[in-house]
Amino acid sequence: MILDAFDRMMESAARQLAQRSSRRSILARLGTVLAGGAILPLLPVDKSGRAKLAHANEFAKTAQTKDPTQCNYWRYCSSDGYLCECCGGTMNKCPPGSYASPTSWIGTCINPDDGQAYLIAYQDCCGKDSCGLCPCLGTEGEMPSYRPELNNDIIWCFGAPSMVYHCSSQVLIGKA
Amino acid sequence: MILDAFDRMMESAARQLAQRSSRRSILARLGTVLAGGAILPLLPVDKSGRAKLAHANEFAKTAQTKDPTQCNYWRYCSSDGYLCECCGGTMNKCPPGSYASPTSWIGTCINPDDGQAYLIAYQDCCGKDSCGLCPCLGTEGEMPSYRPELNNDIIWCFGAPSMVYHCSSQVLIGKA
Amino acid sequence: MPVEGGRIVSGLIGLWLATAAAVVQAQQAPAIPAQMPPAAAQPTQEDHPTLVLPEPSPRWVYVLEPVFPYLVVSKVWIFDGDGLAVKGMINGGYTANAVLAHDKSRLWLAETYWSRGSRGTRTDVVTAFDTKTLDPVGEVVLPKGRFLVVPKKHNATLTSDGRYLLSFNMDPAFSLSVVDVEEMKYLGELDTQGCSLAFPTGDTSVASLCPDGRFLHITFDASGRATKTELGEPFFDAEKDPVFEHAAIHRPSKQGYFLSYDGWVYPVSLDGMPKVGERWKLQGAGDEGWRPGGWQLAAFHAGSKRLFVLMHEGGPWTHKQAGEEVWVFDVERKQRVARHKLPHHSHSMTVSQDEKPLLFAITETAMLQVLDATTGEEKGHREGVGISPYLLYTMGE
Amino acid sequence: MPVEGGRIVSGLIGLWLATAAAVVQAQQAPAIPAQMPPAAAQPTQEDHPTLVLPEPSPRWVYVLEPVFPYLVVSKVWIFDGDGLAVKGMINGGYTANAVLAHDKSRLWLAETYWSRGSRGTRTDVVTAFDTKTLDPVGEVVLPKGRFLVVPKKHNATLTSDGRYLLSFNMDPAFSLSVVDVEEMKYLGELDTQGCSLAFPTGDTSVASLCPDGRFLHITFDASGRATKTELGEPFFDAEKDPVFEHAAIHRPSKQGYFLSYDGWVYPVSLDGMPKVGERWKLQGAGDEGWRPGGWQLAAFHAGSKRLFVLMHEGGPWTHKQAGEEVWVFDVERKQRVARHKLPHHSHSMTVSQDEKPLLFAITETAMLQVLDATTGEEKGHREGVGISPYLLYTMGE
Repeated sequence: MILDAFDRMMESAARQLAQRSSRRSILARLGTVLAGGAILPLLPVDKSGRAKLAHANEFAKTAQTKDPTQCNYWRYCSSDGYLCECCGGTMNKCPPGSYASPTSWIGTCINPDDGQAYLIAYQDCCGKDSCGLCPCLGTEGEMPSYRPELNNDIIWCFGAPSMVYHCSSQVLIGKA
Repeated sequence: MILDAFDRMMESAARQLAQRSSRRSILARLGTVLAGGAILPLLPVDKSGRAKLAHANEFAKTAQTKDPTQCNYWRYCSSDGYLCECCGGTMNKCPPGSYASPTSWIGTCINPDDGQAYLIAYQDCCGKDSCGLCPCLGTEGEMPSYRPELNNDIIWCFGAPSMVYHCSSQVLIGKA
Repeated sequence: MPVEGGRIVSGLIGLWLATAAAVVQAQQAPAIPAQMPPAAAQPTQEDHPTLVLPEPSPRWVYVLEPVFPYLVVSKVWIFDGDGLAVKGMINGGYTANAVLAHDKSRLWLAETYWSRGSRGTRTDVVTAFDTKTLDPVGEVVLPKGRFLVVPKKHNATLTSDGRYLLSFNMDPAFSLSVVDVEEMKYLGELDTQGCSLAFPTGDTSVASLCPDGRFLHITFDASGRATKTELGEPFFDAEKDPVFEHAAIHRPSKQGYFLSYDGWVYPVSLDGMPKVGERWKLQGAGDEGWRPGGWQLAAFHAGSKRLFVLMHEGGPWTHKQAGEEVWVFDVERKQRVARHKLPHHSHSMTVSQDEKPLLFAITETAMLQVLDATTGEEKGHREGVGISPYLLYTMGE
Repeated sequence: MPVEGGRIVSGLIGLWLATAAAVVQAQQAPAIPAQMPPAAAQPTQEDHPTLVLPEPSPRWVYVLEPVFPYLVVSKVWIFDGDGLAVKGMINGGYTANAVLAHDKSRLWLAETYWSRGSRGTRTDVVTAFDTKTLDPVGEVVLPKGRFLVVPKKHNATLTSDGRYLLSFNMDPAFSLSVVDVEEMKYLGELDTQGCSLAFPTGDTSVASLCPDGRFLHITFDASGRATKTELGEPFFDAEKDPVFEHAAIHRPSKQGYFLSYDGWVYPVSLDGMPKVGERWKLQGAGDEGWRPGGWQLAAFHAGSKRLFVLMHEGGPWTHKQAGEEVWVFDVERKQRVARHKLPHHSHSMTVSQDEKPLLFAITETAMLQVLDATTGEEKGHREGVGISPYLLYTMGE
């Protein structure tokens, strides 16, 4: 479930990355930690990043800002899985006894109230069996799992205390 | 689930017991094995044994001898739980990979074809999670769990290789 | 607020460091993210903490489901009775039993696991959960196992001072496992001599029900050994009209109401050796054909001295049939004071212990209903409370 | 036949001895009843053995369900395609993947457990089940874990000689865990350099799909170490029209058909380094608006050289929508030869490999349908195949 448009942040982030840090230096740093072995690839991202922004626009047409228990709440433009909002948590707090994966993919959602695009971190809450409530499952822009950064079937709890998926949350990073 | 009319055999069995073996000697033998501590009590059984036979008669009125996947198959007069017949086993063979509890309760069922009463051993098959198919759940004559020999909520896998209940089977002992 | 490039970059690095850390952690027992390197945090404008509950409200309900037919994964749901929002969930093992602490700080599960789901090595445990964080905060292994049965409320209980949890066991020898939940330590087994279940009667004592219709009462010491065992007189006919296991028990007032299949009410004082009062009947003139029935079919509201019972129309041996109505009795006058028609027939029911009590009832189709316990007015319902909810618990009961 | 009193008596004694034996056994790992004392047997006129299956038929189907939302308990159902009787069941762990042996003797599950159900210590294993007894007959721990994802068929595979099982892993480093299933021994990890999944290509080699649309091919030695790694050329546009993970793979003939979201068919020879043939399209004139889609959406019947694909009418990004029809193609002529309308829309489908093949299809409401794969005639269906069946396997595929 879960993993979605990690790439959405890439269009702006990659631009900023280019200004401040070379991709090679990040990979080198990673290499040190991992001691070899490829992990989730950073590339290619630009094209699908643009494609995803188009989807965000599509989603925004019917999005609302009042009821976060509905799949069309504005922040959920790239959310796949059970809404933490329905499971004893909120869009940005994990339900009691579950813990956010510090890793996340990032989406760009448009808030229909101000028409602005915002970066949203889709940090899953992990450590309990699936909540089972309010499944919001999108497939727009979704890719097979050999492109994991765009696949929503993966249990995206890497780095959380447990790899058991509980629910999906949606944390504001800031304006895109 | 499962545990049912263990007492049905008691009316005849207790009679025969009285002829051949004193109740005390059996308990003494058990005592040796258990080194103290009460286990499922043998008494009282006679009254409810008679009550149960009345139920068997009631069950037999609508029982059939053709389709063992239906709850009204004649041997199931005291069966509670998922029918092994539907789970890859048969009424007297455990489904592959599950194993009969060597302990059992016993019922007296009437075969409508010959009008005779037969003793049936309800030996559960254990070692896999519940089969989930063909639940046949009777409550006639069923008692609370402080009378375990008459309660059908208990996981009756004592003595099987695993205490995980899979399904209920119904093995012919012989004519009552 | 515009996001600074630097924050995004460190977020990216954090992402990869975190995943790298996961590689290291994968084979270790889970722990709280304190082990994550500081750079692992994804910088966000909002924090992303884990929600911590306030002290549980008496108007919350804890719903236990064994999850048929996936019995190795039971579940506790926590709902706020006012609005039926999910407050949280707890995952349990095979046919778990729940116990709530008197001081509301803990929920314990007596539960069973196998090392490979439904196969492998069996382990029986009492697990302590913090009722605010819902984290497991301790575990005690039950070396003699526990009674495996479709969950019944009185398979486990807590002594009056809240120090000892007693878990009924039939392996198939009958006993009560004693766990010191303050020290989180297993003390031993109390032989119940063929009697079953656990009803609280004091700080260091417990009662069980015997197959011939009497109570067994055991007093034990701080080492978990029986110091005194008393056997009462039969107070009901276990052959003809047994009492339901799901008596309405109110722990703080040490009062219990045991109901028989036919509808007799046995008031029992559970202060020390149980004392059974004069019995009276649920049904009066004109109530012919009505019977108590269901699973958790009775509840007692101590403040108003009201007994609530699930009732249905049916013949003998319909003792597990879902209730069509809840009948409300004044236990002092031994009279019915209300009949609440249930919008949906329910097999289990309880009431909250606050001054304006709520009545919770669950259906065999996994719907939770809330009624005003006094007026019977429907206050709401919620479908899809798992697939097989069985038991209801409230704080202070 | 009248029962002799003596037999009944010994049965009674046997009952109690057996329960006593259970006391002793309770804390041990389960074992076959050989440990029971001889007197434990309940004397019956009929024996009560455990049923052992014959050698699996090519017309049986193995249905894997992750059991949403109870993901820690997956399940494999085995049905006879002729009549849809249950042949047996196997319980698995978190998001298990299944692999069938070429010689039909084994079913392996790559699965994940936690010591306390959904919490505690994580253990990843490959478990071997005997396909006749359905007993677990061996276990290999995967020390580096496995890829946790809604089950996909090509997360695990078997080499051509049946000796090595390869389990894809993303922890989050990408690799293939190599298990010698003859010795039941873990050998090590093959670095897939960011490529995913496992497609069989020979006795000691395996292919993965890379994010930029090419194959990675790894040859390894008997110690599980990579001896050669080859990278192919991109054969599809991974940005604009990716291929589904659920390619139709026929292991014995080493032939695969990879389908793209838009409906292109890429025939691939999986004999050593994958060789991609000329692509062709599922849809022809008049097929506008039809797309392949679902979960396990394609199957290949080697005997008749027919490719079966789940098709639906829908727009872009409907690649997971359930199929309304199964389209049948002659892969040599690259032409559609039949359109089978499915009685119920299905997200996964496969065909048996015998001469008169059956087509199995499962719906999102847990129904299993059987059609004559040649004529499309409905041969039966069965409701309630658990709650969330996802994948279908047949012997010889």
